[in-house]
Amino acid sequence: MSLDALTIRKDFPIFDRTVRDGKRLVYLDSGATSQKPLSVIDAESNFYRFHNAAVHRGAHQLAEEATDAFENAREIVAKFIGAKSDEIVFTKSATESLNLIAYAIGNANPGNRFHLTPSDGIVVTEMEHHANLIPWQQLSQRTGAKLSWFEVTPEGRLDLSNMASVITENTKVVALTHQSNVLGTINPLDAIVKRAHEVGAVVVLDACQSVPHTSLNVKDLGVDFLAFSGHKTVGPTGVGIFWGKSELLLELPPFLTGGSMIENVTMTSATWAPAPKKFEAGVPNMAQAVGLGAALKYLSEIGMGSISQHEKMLTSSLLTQLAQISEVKVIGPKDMVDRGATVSFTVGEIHPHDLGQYLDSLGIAVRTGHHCAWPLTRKLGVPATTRASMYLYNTQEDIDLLVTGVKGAMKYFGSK
Amino acid sequence: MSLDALTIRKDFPIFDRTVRDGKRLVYLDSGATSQKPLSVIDAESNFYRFHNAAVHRGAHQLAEEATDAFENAREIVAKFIGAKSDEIVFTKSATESLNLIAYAIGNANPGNRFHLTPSDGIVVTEMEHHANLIPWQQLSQRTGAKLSWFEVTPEGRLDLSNMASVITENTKVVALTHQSNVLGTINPLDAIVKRAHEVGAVVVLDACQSVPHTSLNVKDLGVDFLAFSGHKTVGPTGVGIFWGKSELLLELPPFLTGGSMIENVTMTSATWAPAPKKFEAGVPNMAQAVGLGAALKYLSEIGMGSISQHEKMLTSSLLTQLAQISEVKVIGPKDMVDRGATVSFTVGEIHPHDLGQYLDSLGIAVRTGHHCAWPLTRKLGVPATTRASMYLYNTQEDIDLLVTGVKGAMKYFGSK
Amino acid sequence: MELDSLYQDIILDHYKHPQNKKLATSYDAQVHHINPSCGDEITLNLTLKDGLVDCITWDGVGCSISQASVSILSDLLKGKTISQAQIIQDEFLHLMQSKGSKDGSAELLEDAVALAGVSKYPARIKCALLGWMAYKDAVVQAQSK
Amino acid sequence: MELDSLYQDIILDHYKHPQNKKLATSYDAQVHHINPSCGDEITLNLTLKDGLVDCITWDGVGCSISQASVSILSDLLKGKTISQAQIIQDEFLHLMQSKGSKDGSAELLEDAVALAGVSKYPARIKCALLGWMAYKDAVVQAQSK
Ligand SMILES: Cc1ncc(COP(=O)(O)O)c(C=O)c1O
Ligand SMILES: Cc1ncc(COP(=O)(O)O)c(C=O)c1O
Repeated sequence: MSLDALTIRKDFPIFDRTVRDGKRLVYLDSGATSQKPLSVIDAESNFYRFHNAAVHRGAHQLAEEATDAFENAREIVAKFIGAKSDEIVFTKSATESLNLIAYAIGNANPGNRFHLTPSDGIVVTEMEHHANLIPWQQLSQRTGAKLSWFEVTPEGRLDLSNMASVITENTKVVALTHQSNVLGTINPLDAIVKRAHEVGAVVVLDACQSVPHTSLNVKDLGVDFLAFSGHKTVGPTGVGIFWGKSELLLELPPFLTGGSMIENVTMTSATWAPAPKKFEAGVPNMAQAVGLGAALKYLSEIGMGSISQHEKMLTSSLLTQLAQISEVKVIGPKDMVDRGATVSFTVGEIHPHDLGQYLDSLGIAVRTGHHCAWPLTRKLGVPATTRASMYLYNTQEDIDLLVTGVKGAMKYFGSK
Repeated sequence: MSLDALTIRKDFPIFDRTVRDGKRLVYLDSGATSQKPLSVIDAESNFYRFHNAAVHRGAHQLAEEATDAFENAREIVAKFIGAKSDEIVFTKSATESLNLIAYAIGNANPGNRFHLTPSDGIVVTEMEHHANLIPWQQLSQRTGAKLSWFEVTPEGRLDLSNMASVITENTKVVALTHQSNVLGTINPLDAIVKRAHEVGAVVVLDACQSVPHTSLNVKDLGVDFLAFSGHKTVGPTGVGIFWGKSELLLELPPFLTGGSMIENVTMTSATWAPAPKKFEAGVPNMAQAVGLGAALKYLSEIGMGSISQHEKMLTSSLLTQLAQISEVKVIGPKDMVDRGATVSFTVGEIHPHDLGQYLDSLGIAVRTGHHCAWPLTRKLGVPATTRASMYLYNTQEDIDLLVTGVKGAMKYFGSK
Repeated sequence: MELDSLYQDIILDHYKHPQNKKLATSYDAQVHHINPSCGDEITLNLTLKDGLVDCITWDGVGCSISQASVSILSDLLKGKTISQAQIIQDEFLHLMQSKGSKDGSAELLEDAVALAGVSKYPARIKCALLGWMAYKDAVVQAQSK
Repeated sequence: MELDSLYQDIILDHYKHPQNKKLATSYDAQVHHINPSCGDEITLNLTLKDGLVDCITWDGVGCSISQASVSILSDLLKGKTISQAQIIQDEFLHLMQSKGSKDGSAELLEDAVALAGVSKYPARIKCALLGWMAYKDAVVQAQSK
């Protein structure tokens, strides 16, 4: 069950290179994007080398093979999150997936269950990534539906004390993140899903930071729509997933329109194919979908349980070591309860940018700034933080080097 | 200046394989998607192997390198079509690019030059791919703006005789294809652009079938927006281009919203970064953008002039040979005037699907059906056609084999 | 030739001489089905009587596979009870999904076993199923009248 | 250490002891600039007088580079003619775009040459330019009054 990160690193070609004049790459920025194992890189290449053709469109052998590879990837994704194949839509990114939902809802006409009016409400949280906030702001502006949100406590948890007044009888959509990309906080879904469904609202889950790190099943979660990105889950760039319950996809209007998503077309009107095609206009990102299939297969073979456990070990070590440095302030949960392997912190008066630059000079890659969750960092009074985010290929040594680096930075900027 | 297709084929790994029990692959479906040279496959792989990180977001070395590679690709694309770098937006496909324009226009508020009302008009043509038709139908439905179109003559040309009554003083958008993906027809742009600009309309060009095949400069074309797909231009899947004139991008509202496209964000509002970022929400399709850069570099090195000339030679040969078979009816221009290397045809009573299947059994890949331009094929009275589309890696032998195949099919289905 | 397994004589026969290809003027249900990826279209009229398939007529355009398949269906199901027809339908669907691994029951499918070769060509399965899906829809509509 | 070329003493000095970091209550133009990729913010107040930069004051939050750069700028441009300031601005911009290949004119840039090392770190150039862009905007606004 336990995972040998040193062996795993051998699967990832990027760790063969060094950075900043020969330093070992200590990659602690997987929350932004993950590195790719050779099997994923090869899956994408091999699609081009051997099977490249437009899926669903040709009657020739290459087109058959390409379609097979593409649809096989869809099945892998479905299995990975416990969904049905035709509930899985390939998008270019989680950002597109979330925009898809918001725009598609905005396309709903009166009579459609998704149709929004100024008397309806949309609920988000204060810890959303911009990708799960701005699309809803925009939808609110387009439809007049009121945007409200759950606040975040100083500890970096959702404040659900006013659940009933945030999710009201008028709420139609509740959109929230599964795990904060800044704080690492894992949000409790059960009570929110229950309340949302009570009032007839759908729940949209931004699972960007959970799908790559933990075993998850959409049926158990109880949510209605879900989005995640391939590139954060050891998959290729340029591919994301939108999942929705079959019966909801039936009623949800399409978003992007064009080839392959139609049933019939005249000069003035068009009707739609059933899901998932309805939501996949144009020649899809075939090689990337196939690469994502290979990525989830890779993760499954290692075992999501082992990955979670490994990340817990690293996170716990990092939190413990950081707690011993009095200048370090961890932003977000300081214990291991309901938190993932993302740790944001500040170090005395050192600006995160300067800290990040110092760490970079040692070969340590972290992210600094507001992490695309500006309302959250502002709320917590830290316009910018330094964030370390761990994944299956990180080692105890990576954590130790980070901690040593933080101490070094304190010396470097303090003595000068 | 002349091009040796046999040498070029060696750059494309897929031609090392065979199809249908050892037959040489005769790939005549580049209009659907093109094959990829090794340099493109490697560019994408090498991004993952050596430089993978989230662009624009990190202060570490990998992020710097990834940003460099990504922005360098943008410059290559800009140069390829004679545009400025910050006019180039990476999308996932031409379909997304065209939807982007239509949705962004739909997002324009009163006062914005793109704002549409029921007294405005949108003009398309009868030969549009669904990707450049349905988004405009939908925009028309959302805004009330009237959709009208140029008709297609029996010869497969745009009927521009009623120019002034189709593009009226109320027209705000004229969207058309540069080259028909069914007929090969190249549309004359000058008169249309002139008339559109006279009435203050913007011209949106679907350049999916022209950018891969001919040297083109957006300034000379005079259009305002342009879209094409990477995968048809020997580039990766999952990447497309949206180009717009700087001064128009300034006023055009964004489409997808989320990370990296913002200037400032609060819980209730957001402001936008300047183009191109304004239109690139989220972690982009970095590896694919870099692959597209490699693709355009590959094409430039061979020379777009040589490619056009080679395709003309093949097309001319195919048209001549098909003209000698009395059962064959070419749909679209039968001569070489203003036409590209896409030839659609029917063969007696043989249904295109059956013809395509027969050709496939010989290793010849063509496309059959309505080619995502159903209103066009219906208008021309051929619900389905067989389409051969040529590219730089096709040889005279490919054309000869196709013609032999057509004759074989006539025997096969005729004698039975 | 491998292709012959797809284009069996029976299929080309039905294609050239389609059965029941003339829409009856009276019917219990009329359905119109399209194969959006290629544009093939079929209109199918169905009449039921005393739990039996009384009459299937159709019109359409499309490839040999789609047209032959509906022609065979219109012969095969006529006179069957609705539940017998259902069993035949299921058997046909299984055959189509078999990727070339099954021959299909000749007893149940009669002429339709000639379509077995289609299952090896994934892009063509939809062609073969077009008429069958139309029939399936028509039965539901006719019964709910 | 390579990093020392970025974090020169002058920069850290300005960072720790920023000059003119107290917004004047009267001004010809006030601008607020943000670096959206990291959240650094600067408010800059500008007063012109007889074609001279009379007074630049500012407030802000951000990294050492962005804060030091605006601090240096506020010292450097004060008392210069608007056109002299323009020449200095241009030189600074060139220096930032030089990818480490230039030292910058010490005569023109004075303390600001200490920022030369930034040009080797593409992600940080925006930090160094934040205050300069704010100033550029402020001049336009002040002049158009
Ligand atoms: C003329 C034309 N427009 C638009 C498209 C859509 O391009 P894509 O499917 O790559 O988005 C295509 C190709 O499918 C095309 O040929
Ligand atoms: C929580 C969360 N939501 C959404 C996104 C957007 O994902 P992407 O940029 O891949 O579209 C990210 C990552 O950037 C994220 O961390």
